[in-house]
Amino acid sequence: MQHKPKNIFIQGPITAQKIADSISGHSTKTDIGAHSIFLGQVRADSNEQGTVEAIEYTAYEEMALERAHEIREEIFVRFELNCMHIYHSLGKVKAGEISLFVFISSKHRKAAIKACEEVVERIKKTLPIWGKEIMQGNKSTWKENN
Amino acid sequence: MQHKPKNIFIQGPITAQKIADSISGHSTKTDIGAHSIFLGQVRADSNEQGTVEAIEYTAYEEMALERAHEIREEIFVRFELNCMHIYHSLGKVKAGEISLFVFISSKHRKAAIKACEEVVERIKKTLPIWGKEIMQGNKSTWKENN
Amino acid sequence: MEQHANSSKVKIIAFGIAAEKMKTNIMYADGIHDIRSLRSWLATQYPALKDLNLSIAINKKIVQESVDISIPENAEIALLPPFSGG
Amino acid sequence: MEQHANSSKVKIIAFGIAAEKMKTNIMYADGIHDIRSLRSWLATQYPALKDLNLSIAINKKIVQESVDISIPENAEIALLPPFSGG
Repeated sequence: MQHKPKNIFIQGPITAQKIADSISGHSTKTDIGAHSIFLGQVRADSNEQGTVEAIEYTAYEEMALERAHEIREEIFVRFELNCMHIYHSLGKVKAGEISLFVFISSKHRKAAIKACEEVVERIKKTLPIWGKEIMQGNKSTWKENN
Repeated sequence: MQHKPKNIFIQGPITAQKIADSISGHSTKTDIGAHSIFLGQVRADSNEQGTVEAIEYTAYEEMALERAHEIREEIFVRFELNCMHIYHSLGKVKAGEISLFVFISSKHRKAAIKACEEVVERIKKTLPIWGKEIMQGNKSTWKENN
Repeated sequence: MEQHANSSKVKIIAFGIAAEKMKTNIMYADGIHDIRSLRSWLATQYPALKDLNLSIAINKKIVQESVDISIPENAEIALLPPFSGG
Repeated sequence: MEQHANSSKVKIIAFGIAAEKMKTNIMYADGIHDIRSLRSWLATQYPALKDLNLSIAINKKIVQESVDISIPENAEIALLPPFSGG
């Protein structure tokens, strides 16, 4: 059966409240023993163009959702997990704000931690998302993951 | 210089609000690019005594704080980190509630993720903290980490 | 047959720095029936792309360029600069 | 000298299942001057501890029991069952 991929995109920054709500939402799942969370925060890096004030994210949304769905399936096969949530910002996210939120829950810590690490790597390397770093005075550079 | 170890203990469960506040508190640190968070949640495990309703935590507090301080120093030497926060509950934490919160921030994801994994392992293996699983009808068993 | 292959119509969408350099993010093209003809069409129409390290997705799947695969009619071709999500 | 060593006074604190079995979490003892004498005192006074896998900390440092180290006067000795924090 083909599942409709879950949406992962959020317009603008991911708030601490959103993260708190996600955590609270798991308190009824009493077979979970470990949550591993990764948050990507926009850095005020400096380069020859100036200092980054924000990153403007765009994505090939349909492909990113399909790919995120594949990552989900691959990771659920490899690790014993209870749940996995992925959220990524679109549009403008200012320095100090959060643009990526990965939330993995498992009975045991090792599965949660390893799966989270793996999911973050795959998101960075395989999701068609682009960040344009916006500097003062309308200057910009295109970010590249390594 | 001998630093006074930071307190890590919180009476009762660690709330989602506390976690959200810790995250928000880092938005002014714009050299951070990655947060890795680990949360330990009390599981409603079942054994011959019944189903776990809560864990009651006790600790050899002075030693735990000294040891947590040593872990901090060791990890800061090994990884390039911006900050590290460790919180552990004392007293009763119900199934579904959170008893451990490790929060590591770095410029780059790999340092944050690896350091968080290592800190969680060391907390579990070397902090003198004990959890007594409380079942229905006042039954209890002593938990052991593996 | 030759005629038919050459008139194959595809949709090309571009992202990130590719869209910026092309000054558009969507276009339609005829006569593109495989990766080789796509690359040569892009080189002619959009010389500004030449220094970019672009991956290509056909109908949302990234293609390995070592094999020259054919592009089906009405395909959605995406030009993908290096990813930088997260 | 022997007299002095034997009268060495130490504080012993116990945690978790050790405290539960001893029905106390703090006690004072004389004549404990090394790990061997501590173990033998515990075995006599608290036979209920015998099946427990206890580590021992002296002044908040866990000691390796393969070497029989001496225990300073007024030391704080802690009886530590396997940890289960987190």
